[in-house]
Formats: sequence, C-alpha cells, structure tokens
Amino acid sequence: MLRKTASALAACAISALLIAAAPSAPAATGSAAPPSLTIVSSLPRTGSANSQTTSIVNGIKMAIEERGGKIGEFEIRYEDMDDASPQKGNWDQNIEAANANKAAKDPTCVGYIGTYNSGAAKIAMPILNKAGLVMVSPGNTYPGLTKPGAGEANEPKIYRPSGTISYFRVVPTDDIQGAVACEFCAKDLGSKKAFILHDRELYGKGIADVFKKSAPGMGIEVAGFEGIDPKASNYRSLVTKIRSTGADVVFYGGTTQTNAAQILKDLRSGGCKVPFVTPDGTFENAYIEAAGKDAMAPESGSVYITFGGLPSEQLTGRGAEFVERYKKKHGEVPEAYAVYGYEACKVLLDAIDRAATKNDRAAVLAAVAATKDFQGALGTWSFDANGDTTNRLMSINTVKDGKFAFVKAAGGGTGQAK
Amino acid sequence: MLRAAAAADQLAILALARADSLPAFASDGVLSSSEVFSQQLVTGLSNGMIIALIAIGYTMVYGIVELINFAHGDLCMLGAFFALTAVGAFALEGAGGAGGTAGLVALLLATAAFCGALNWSINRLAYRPLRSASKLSLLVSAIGASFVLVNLGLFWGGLPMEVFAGGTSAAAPKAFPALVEPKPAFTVGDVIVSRPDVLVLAVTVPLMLALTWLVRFTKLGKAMRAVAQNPTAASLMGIDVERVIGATFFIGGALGGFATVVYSIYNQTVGFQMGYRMGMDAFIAAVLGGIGNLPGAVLGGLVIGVVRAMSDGYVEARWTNAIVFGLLILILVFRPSGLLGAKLREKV
Amino acid sequence: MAAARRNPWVPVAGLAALAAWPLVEPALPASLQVGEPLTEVFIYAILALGLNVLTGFTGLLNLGVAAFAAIGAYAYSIATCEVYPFQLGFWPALAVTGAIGALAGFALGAPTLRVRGDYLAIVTLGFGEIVKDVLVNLDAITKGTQGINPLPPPSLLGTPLEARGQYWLYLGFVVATFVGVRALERSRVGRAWISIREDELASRAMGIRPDRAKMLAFATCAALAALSGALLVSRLSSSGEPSNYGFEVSIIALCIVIVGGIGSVRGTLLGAFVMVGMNSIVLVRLTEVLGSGAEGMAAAAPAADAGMLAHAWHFVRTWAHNVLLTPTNWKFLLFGLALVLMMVFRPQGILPPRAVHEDPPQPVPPGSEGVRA
Amino acid sequence: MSAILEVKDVTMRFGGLVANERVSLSVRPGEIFAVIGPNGAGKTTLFNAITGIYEPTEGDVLFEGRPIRREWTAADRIRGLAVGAVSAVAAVLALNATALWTAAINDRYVMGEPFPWGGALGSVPATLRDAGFWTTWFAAIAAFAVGRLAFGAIWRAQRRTPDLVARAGIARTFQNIRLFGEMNLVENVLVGMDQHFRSGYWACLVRTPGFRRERERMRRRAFELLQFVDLADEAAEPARSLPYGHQRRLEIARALATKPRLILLDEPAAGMNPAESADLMKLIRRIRESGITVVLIEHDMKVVMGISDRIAVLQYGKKIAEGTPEAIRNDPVCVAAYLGTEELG
Repeated sequence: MLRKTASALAACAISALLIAAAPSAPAATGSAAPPSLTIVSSLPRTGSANSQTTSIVNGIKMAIEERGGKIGEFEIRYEDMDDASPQKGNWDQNIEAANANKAAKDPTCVGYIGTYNSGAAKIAMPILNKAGLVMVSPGNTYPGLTKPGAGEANEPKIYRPSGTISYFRVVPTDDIQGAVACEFCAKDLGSKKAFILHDRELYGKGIADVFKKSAPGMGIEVAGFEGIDPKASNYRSLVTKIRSTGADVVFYGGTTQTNAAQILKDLRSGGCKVPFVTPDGTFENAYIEAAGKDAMAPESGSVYITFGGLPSEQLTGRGAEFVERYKKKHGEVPEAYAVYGYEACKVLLDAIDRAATKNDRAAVLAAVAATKDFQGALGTWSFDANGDTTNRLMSINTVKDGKFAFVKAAGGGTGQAK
Repeated sequence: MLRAAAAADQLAILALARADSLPAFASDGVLSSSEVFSQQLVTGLSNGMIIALIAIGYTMVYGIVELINFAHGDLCMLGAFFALTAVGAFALEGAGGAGGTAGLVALLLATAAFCGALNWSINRLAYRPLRSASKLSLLVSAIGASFVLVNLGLFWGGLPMEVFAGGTSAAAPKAFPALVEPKPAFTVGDVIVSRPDVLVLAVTVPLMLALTWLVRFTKLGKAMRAVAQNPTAASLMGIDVERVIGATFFIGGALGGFATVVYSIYNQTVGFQMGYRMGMDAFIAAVLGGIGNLPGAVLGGLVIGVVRAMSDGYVEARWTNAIVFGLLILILVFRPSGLLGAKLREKV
Repeated sequence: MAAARRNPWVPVAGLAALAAWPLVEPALPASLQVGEPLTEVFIYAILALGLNVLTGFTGLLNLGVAAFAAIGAYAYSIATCEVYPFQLGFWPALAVTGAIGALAGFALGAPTLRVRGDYLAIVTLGFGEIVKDVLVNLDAITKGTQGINPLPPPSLLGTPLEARGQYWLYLGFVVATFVGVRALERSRVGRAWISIREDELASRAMGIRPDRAKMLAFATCAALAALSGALLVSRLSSSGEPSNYGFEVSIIALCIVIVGGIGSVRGTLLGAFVMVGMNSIVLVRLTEVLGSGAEGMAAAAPAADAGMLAHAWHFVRTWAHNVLLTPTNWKFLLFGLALVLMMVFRPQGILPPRAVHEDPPQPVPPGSEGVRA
Repeated sequence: MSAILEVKDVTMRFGGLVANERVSLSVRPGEIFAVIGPNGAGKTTLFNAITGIYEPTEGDVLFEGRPIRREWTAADRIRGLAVGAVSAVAAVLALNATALWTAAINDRYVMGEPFPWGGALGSVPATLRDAGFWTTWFAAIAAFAVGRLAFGAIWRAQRRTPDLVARAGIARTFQNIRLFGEMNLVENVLVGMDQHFRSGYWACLVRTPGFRRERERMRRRAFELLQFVDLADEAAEPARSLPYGHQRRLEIARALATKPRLILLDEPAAGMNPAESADLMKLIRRIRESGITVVLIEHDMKVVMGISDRIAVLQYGKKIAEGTPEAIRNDPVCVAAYLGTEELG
C-alpha cells in the first residue's frame, strides 16, 4: 500500500517535471521560428519584495510592448527569472548565480536586467562580465559596484574580470541619496540632533552611513546610530531611548520590508512627534498603507521620503507619457520602481537597435555603454565612465491625505551631490 | 523640471514641518534615567505578556504530543489576517464606547475560534497520520504546514478589501487599526502606560487564570494531563486519546487567537511573515520556562520581553537577539530543563 | 535477512551517471538541462551528511547547522580573499576551515552536553541566530552585509577550475564525504553514536562515554558543514551576506536528512537530490508553466457587469490578479505541501537505514567455547 | 576473603519516597549472590545505585575496596582553571574583536603590499589598554567565573556515571530489556566491547590496516560471545526481532563483552519457560566458572535456590535477611514476607 503511494508520488513528480519541461522545448528546437533575442530579468519575485519587483516587471514589459515586441527582424523574448527561494522569502545567492549562469549560456540572450539587491549583483556581475553580457540594474544603489574608492579598495575592479565595464544602472547611488537626505534635514527641517537607525542591510546601512558621515558638516549632531532587528514585532524600547536623547529628527536607512512603518508607528504611539525621514526603499504605497492613517496624520508629526528621481506625477515629457500609458493598462498610478524597470529595459532596447540589431553581445554592450543624452522617462541622461547614470536629480516627498506629495527637488541634474 | 504651480504648496508643507518639529513630545520632557528604566520595564512587560500568551498555547501542545510546533507562529499570523478581515467587514474601527468594547470582545472570541479550529484541522491533516512515526518526521510535517500557512497568509493579504489596501501589494505589511487607541491610560511623570498596555494585561491575566483552572480542575484537564504523562495508560483507562489531543490543539490554537488579536492591536501591523518571530519567541519562552510547563511559559515570556527591552535600551538593538539567545543558552547550561522544568529522571 | 542487502551496482551506476552528466548535458534539449543546481545539490549533500552524523546517528536535533556553514564560509573567505593579509590557497584554506569548523563544534557541544532533546534543539537554533548576528555586527572583520569578494576559485594542482572542473571536484568531495561517513558509521565510532541514539543510558552502562562520542559527532558535523560553506563560497567567489546562512538553510538540511531517511547515509544523499531538486528545478519549472497558464486565464476573464454575482466575480478576479495568478506566490505552498505529503505517506523517509551494518564473521573458528579462558 | 562489592548503609530517597533504607551487602569474589524480595522492595533501585544511574542519598558503594567515583584531582583543578581561562580569553577577544582586528589587521594592511606580520600581535596590549576596565578585566573575571562554574556543574553531574562504573568492571543487564533494537546481535555485543578497542577516530575514518585487523578480531570475539550464550545462529538479526528469552541472553552477552569482574543480572529468568530457565542456570554457572562474580535479582525461586551461594532478602527497602539458600528457606521472617505470594523453593 505504502509502496504504491510512494511510486504514485514519484510518478506525479516525474510527470510534473516533464510537463514543466515542455513549454520551453519548441523554442529550443523549432528552426522555423523567427530569430529571437532574449532579455532576462533576475529579481526577487517570491516573498516580501514581490510588489516592487512586480512593478519593475510591468515596466519592463511595457517597454517591450512599446516596440511591438520586435526590433528589426528579431523577436524580443523576455524571461522573468526569480532569484528568491521560498524558504528565504528573499534573494538567494545560489539561485542568483544559477540565473546568471543560465543567461550567460543562452546564446540568444543579449541583456540582463537586474538585480534588485546589491548583494545579488555582487554575485552576478563577475559571471556576466566574463560572458560579455550587458547588465542593467533597476535597483542596485550600493556605490561600490561602480565607483572606485566608494566601497572596498578592490571594488569595482573585482566585478570586471574581463576588464571592460558591462554593468550599468539607471538609479542614483546611496552616497548621493544619503547626503541629500542629510542636507534636507539640516537646511529645510532645521534639525540639530539626529537619531539614525538602519536595518543592518547593504542598502539601509549604506545610506545611514552616508547620512552619519554628512551630518557633522551640516551642523547636525548624531544622537545615536543603531542597527535594528528588522523582524522585531515593535520598537517601543528604542523609541524610549530616542526620546531620552532629545533628538529632533529620526532617519531610518531601511525599506518597507524592513519595518519602516512599524518604527514610525511606534514613534508616534510613544509620543515622539519628530520628523521621520526614510530613503526610497519606502517610496511605495505599501509604506503608507502599512503605517496607517493615524501615524501618517499631519498632527502626529511629519514624514519625509527621499527618492532618486521625480515621483510619477512630477514627470514631464516621456515620463508623463509612461505614467499615462501605465495608468491605462493597469488602472493605477505606477509605483516609483516601475519607471526604473521601464527605463532599464528601454535603454537596453535602444542599444540593441543602435547595435544594428545583431545577435552580438559585444555590440549591444558597446551600444549601452555609449548611451548619451538618453531621452527617457527619468529625464535626459547618459551613462558615465563607471556605468552610472548622470541623472542625480533627487526629490523629497512627504505624505498628504494618504498619498505621496512632492516637496522639493534636490541634488541637481548634473552637479555633484556631495 | 519643477512645476512652478506646486511650489507654494511645497513651501507650506515645509513651514508645517518646521513648526511641528519643535515640540518633540506632549509633555515636552527629555526622560530622566529612572523614567527611562521604568518606561523600558513597562514596554518589556507588555511585550513579554504577549509572548507569554502565545507561548502557553505552544507549550500546551508540546506537553501533550512533544511536537516543536513550527506552525504555531504562522497560525497566529493567519489569525491576525482573520481579525483584520473581520475588522474590515464589520467596520469595527472607530466604533467607540460600549459598542466598541463589545466588538472587541466578539473579535477576540471569533479569532480564537478560528485559530482553534484551524489548529485542530492541521493536527487532523498533518500530524495525526504521523502519531506512531518518529518525532522528527512530525517536526518536518510541522515545518511543511508552516510553509503552507505562510503562503495562505500571502494570498489573504491580496484580498481586494480596503483593510488590505485593495490587496495590490499582498506581501507588504498591513496596518491594523488601533481598536484600542495608543493613548496614555495614565502617566507617571513622563512614563506612559498606554491603553494597549492595559489591554494586554486585561486579556492575558484572566486567560491564564482560566487556563490554570481548566487544566487543574476540569475533567478535560485531567485527561490532558493523563495523556501527557502516558498516552498508552490513558487510553487503557478509557480516555479517548485522539479526542484529548484534538481538544488540546483547539485550545492551544484558541490561545494563539487571543494572543494574535492583542498582538495586532498592540503593534498595529500584520504581515504574512510575522509568524516566524512570533513562533520563535514563543518557542524560546516555552523552553526557558521548561517545555510543557504553563507557569514556566509565562515566566519565560516575561523574562524575554524584559531582556529584549533592556537590551534595546541599554546595550544596542543590533545585539538584542544575540543577547536573548546567549542568555537562554547560559541558563540551559546551568538548568538543562529550563527555569521551572522538572529534572528528568529516566525510568530504568 | 541477507535479502535486505541492496544492489551494490546502484550507487556505482548513479555515480557514473553523475560523472558523465556534464558531458551529456549539452547534447540534451534546453528544457532538460539542469546545470547549476546540481553543484548546489552536492554542497547541500555535504552539509546534510554532516547533519546526519549529529541528528541521524547520534540523535541530537540540530536546528542551527547553517551556523557552522556560515563559520566555514567566512573562515574560508577571510583566509583567501585579497582584502585580508592571509591569502591562503584553496586547499590550505579548506584545511583551516575544517579545523575552525570542528573547533566551533566543540565550542557549542562542550557546554551543552547536559542539555537534552528539544532543549538542545533550541540551543543550536539560538547558536545559529547568534552566529548570523555576530557576522553582521562585526563588520570591521567580516564586512557585515557587504560580503567578502572576490574569492579564488577551487583549484587542483595549482590550476583554477572552471565550471565543469568544479563540478567534478565537488562530486569528488561528496563521494569522499560519503565514504568517510560510511566508514565512521560502520566502526566503533558510529556504533557508539547509534547506541546513544537508541538508548543513551544502556550505552553508558556498557561503558560508552556519551560525552566524548557526542563531542566527536558535533565536531564531525561542524567540520563537514564548514566544508560545505567553504565550497559554496569558493564557487560563488563571494561570501554573500550572513543572512544567506539563516534558519532556512538549517531547515532545508534537516528536511534532507529526514526526508531521505533519518540516519541513512544513502537516504541523505538521495534526500539532497529530492529537496534541492524540488526547490531549484521542479518549483522553478512549475512556476514557468503556471505562469504561461495564468496569462491565458487573465486574458480570458470576462468583464465585470452589474449584479451580486458579477460583484463577487469581480472580487475574485481582482484577488486573482493581485496574488493568485502570480505563480511565484505559490512556491511556499507547494514546498510546504510536498513536505507534509512526503511525511504523511512515507514517515520513515525515502531510504530508511538498514538495521544491519556488521555481518558475522563467516568462517567460525572451531572449538571456541572457553570464552573467558 | 575480602568482598568484591560492598554496599554500605545505602539509602535512596526520591522526594518523600524511601526506596532503600540503610541497605548493606557484602559480595565475595567468585560467588553467585541473589537479591530477592517482593515487587517494590527496592531491588532494582539498589542495582541502579550500584551502577551509577542513581547517586545514593546516603551511604557508599565500594568495588574491590574502593569507591567508584571520580575524585577531584590536581588534573581536574587544572582543567577547571583552563576552562575558566579559555572562557576569559574568549570573552575578552569577543568583546574587543572589532578594535583588536582593526588595530592588528585593518590599520596595517594595504592591499597589494606585503603585510608586516611581525607587529600584528604587538598592537594587542595597547588596544586592550585603551578598551577600559569593563570589557577587559571585568569581562575576563566574569567569564572566568562562569566558565569555571559551568565546568564544576558538569563535573559534579558526572562524578559517578554508569560508564565509569562499567569501565571499572561492573556490567549489568536490565529488567526491562534495553537492547539496541535497530542493531543486529553482533553489533549489540560490539557496543559492549567498545572500551577495549584501540583504534581511534582517524583510524576508523580512513580504515587503517590496524583498524581492519582489530575489527576482524573483535567481530570474531563478539561471535564467540554469542556462541557462549547460544545465539550464534541469529547473529545477523536485528535485536528487536528476537524472542523475549533470547533478548535476555543477548543482554548477558553484551554485558560480558565489557569484560567485567562483577555482573549484575536484573531478573534474567523473567518470561522464560522452565527449559529456558534451566539453560539460564547453566549459563550463569558457566559465567561464574570463567571467574566473574554474579549478583542477580530474581523472582524465580527455582533459579535462585538452585544456583545462589548466598541470598539477601529486601522488603520495603530494607534488608531483612541474608544467608545461604538453606538458611533463607528456613527463616520465618522471609517466609512471612513471601507469604501469599510465592512459596520459597
């Protein structure tokens, strides 16, 4: 009896595998199909970052649709890879490596959009670089990936074993954003004493570190600098600590997933009404929804969010067009991340076009690197020598009536933010 | 790039920011050191009491089937989603006064029933077929059940309801309305004892008393203790062991249901991944007190709550987890069966 | 009873198939190529074989085996990476890693010898959390969440190995681990472990010293886990971040041991294929299929109109759009369900251990009656 | 003749329950000594007290004139101090890890340049001096105390463990059979022989020639022991599949495998039919002939009276009589104790 069930189970598993194998088979064997190029994205699709990555993927798909799914004679195929595992509910180094290797081996693949997490980029970058496959990230903000001297001494050289730069990103880096946030606290909020929190992750701690470094120069005293436990149920004891220091602003380097809303709620219910400033990891509706009406109400104290670009409703030109189309298709205003995905894919498609539409990774790579004065949804920008966007425009936002409201632009279009 | 039209509006926002950045706190005081200590103690005890409430349900099930029930925290998580759905469906938010209190009591009872029934069903489907198998197989089954529950929580968060913000970002944490407003119930100096703190106490203590009564004096309680000691002997004495186990799962789950409502009101957040920490804290509390020991679980919960608060307040938040676990290991080195656990004597 | 012997050619054939796989794979259609995950299987297999020594043989439930892997991964990273002055080669670093791992095993095992059963389970779980937190918090040493990179690739006789070479090298490690653990199992060491699992008191009364045996089990488990961690990071060329060695990894390793058959070395090996395969291959493929189906469903859904039924239909559709139609949202469920079903239908695991390890000596020397003489 | 086993005024108390009260026994080398008494008289408890499973509440157990107990030797004192010292060093290193590492490595290492190994340790004293009292001296003293206390706690719990008793030369069987059910017979016996193996961990891991020779030798000896108790035919069976009487004999073989000088048999004839009991009596005599002293608990009076040299009678935890089978049979107190339950002989 038991044997029977076991073998039945095994049969089920095998047939599931076969079914799973089926749909991709024709693409590999069919010779009559039109020539195609593949763009893949590798983002954490399982678990807590799912809503952001969904909007990125929506953006990518829109960019491809705009081109009619074709460039020249080539059909553009898109594969949405997941670099998260269900057990972790977050990106997994093994899966990211597997994704990168799979893309590197696929002869039709000419572009890799990803990753979302900078840590994952560190794994994928050398693999893709060796394969000469261009990588455009819609989400990595760790400066060391591209900027010499910003991270470890051997960064970013180690991510470029082949010697050429094959990694580009359409988002401004943490060092710019952290400084902008600090400047805003000092100049606009008139803060004198800041309590800095971070989630101990690459992104959150990176920004908090920059904030801390910039603070003395802006006349802000650092009342405290603490890494929190992003899985804690509440932060009331920390709030008590913050209250006892008399800080007049709280900066949290973290994301919605690492409990930014919970900190805000505990601050407010603990009677602490100082402004609460967070980076773009919280620039999504989920943050407002997670925090709830009371914590976001103006009488509880103000809330600010920095963002590496302009919010959707402030976009003009192509950006505004994108927002319109997105609204029409999905029935909602796109989240901030959608634009990044859209822009990353658009720049890639543009490069494929300029590379005379060939299945040639080197040509595509060269074309991406040569991107100059690109008229995208995020404005007009170029890739600099490191592979970073020259777009340094930041915005400061707040929350008003349950919606993000633009406060001011900061950072400047081309100037150095520091 | 800027739209000039919005500029005035923005300046107004900034002016508002400057204005309210000054009065940092209602009574405008920077806490004195003794007040900080008292405030941390209040926080620690409240959090500890919630942990204790989850831990008793956990330790009850452990006592009877010796299962490290990994799904317990995730069960509580689903309970929180159930409660949030109920809050949305019956518009419990903002119903003040007697109606609000009645609503709250109804919510507590309904969630308890839901969690109890769910726990009973999980036992039926995932644990009962494994009664004669090794404990480790049971453990893996519990791990599997916990994954399933987490996924159900994710689905639940995607329901297109207003309380779930339309469900568009299912994975994001959801705000749980402050059914008991986080206003001070009373203050001592600058130390706040908030209304949710009082709620925690008001739910936890009666439940613990009721549970003690149940285990000590009712027929079911006696049967539960008999099954915990020796299932074979209990069944020879005419006790329907499976029914008793099922009842224990129901009661353990129901306690989790009460706990999760209190937890949600206290923290005002629910999310599909919150079960991990809830279950983990309950597990630590139960072990610290001596697994299967009800007063032990309460003591363990309180200890953990207070240690967490003190560590956050006086050491550094980033070391809190390590300190809690380090303390646990240290206690177990000296007292291998927990604080109140009986010394195991093997029958030879 | 002799019928219980398994066919000795099965493992040989399996090994041959695995060894030949990299040569065969490129010839297969793309949909049947597995690639990367197989090397991951090997790494998990070593981790799980180590855990099997502690949990399977000795009966000590360890919920924090990933901590040893983390220690190994970071020891290897610090020993080899160019941002530190040590810069050992692949093999010396592996030796150092194994030693540090064993030491960590002693450090955890020694003070907790008196802690039994589920109390020990939470001690190990806590150890796992502590190690992870320490690795994040001591960022001056470990680079915190930045990770340490680049790490030198595995090498053999001074030649760095590329993907295929790594595959074979790692396969070699799995075989060596398998043989070693088997050898231990069938010696006095393994017998002592198993006797402790079966009945600690009786084995004590027979003169076995459980403390020593448990310490050896802890050290063996920790050293193997550390080795798996080192192999993992040297393949990825980066230590990754500490959260990559969290509770989930411990849980997968435990599931491998139990699903494979507690205490069974072969079962553990098979379990690694089943679990990692399910995770990295079946779930991925399954979500691909579901994905194509889901798009079709979304397109086929009719528009909403008035009325109660339509309202409900709209509700369900929106819900489906929000979560249900995204196949990756089903991964937890499928994984968990598979675990429960496997346990319910085969609680003893896929390949439970054989009772018989030692055969009696065949030629019986005559006239051996006077035993005590 | 001096006694091989001397139980002196042993009292075992569990909370309010007194299982043994001032029991004294004296077993001579080479004799077969039986302990009898009604159920609940405290016989098994006495065995457990002798073999180190329980620690006597009061009284003492001497084996060959000496107590079997770890003494707090100079080596233990050094070990305790060493554990304390290691904890102290570990605590100080852990608490100052960042500062120490930064001073020794990060501040001195420039990538691409050779690392000045010489001065790396030189930075340690200065770093610790800067660290201040709490993370150095205080931490060291506190960690030393905790480490030393933990060592003491573990040592105390292990003063007289069953493995120490077994290695000293006392083997036993269990009333409620405790074989290793998943192992076969040969392996069960091999577990008993464990202390006589000489190959260590590494030899087992790489299967050295010495290991293989020893393994062969030990397996043969295990098989001989199985022949000795008449179980050779079932040598490859898993222990749990044996019939009850055979399991009892296997327990005896396993106990003999430890090469004891004294063997304690807890109800060896329980559940045996008369023919099996008779075989058992022969077996016990053969054990004694091989030079091993036998102490047994038994309810089967035929067995007891048939093979015992001397008998002690326990009732309600107290010894009420001791003497030859002849004397016990005629002792009115003993007869009274057994009245209504069993007839003596």
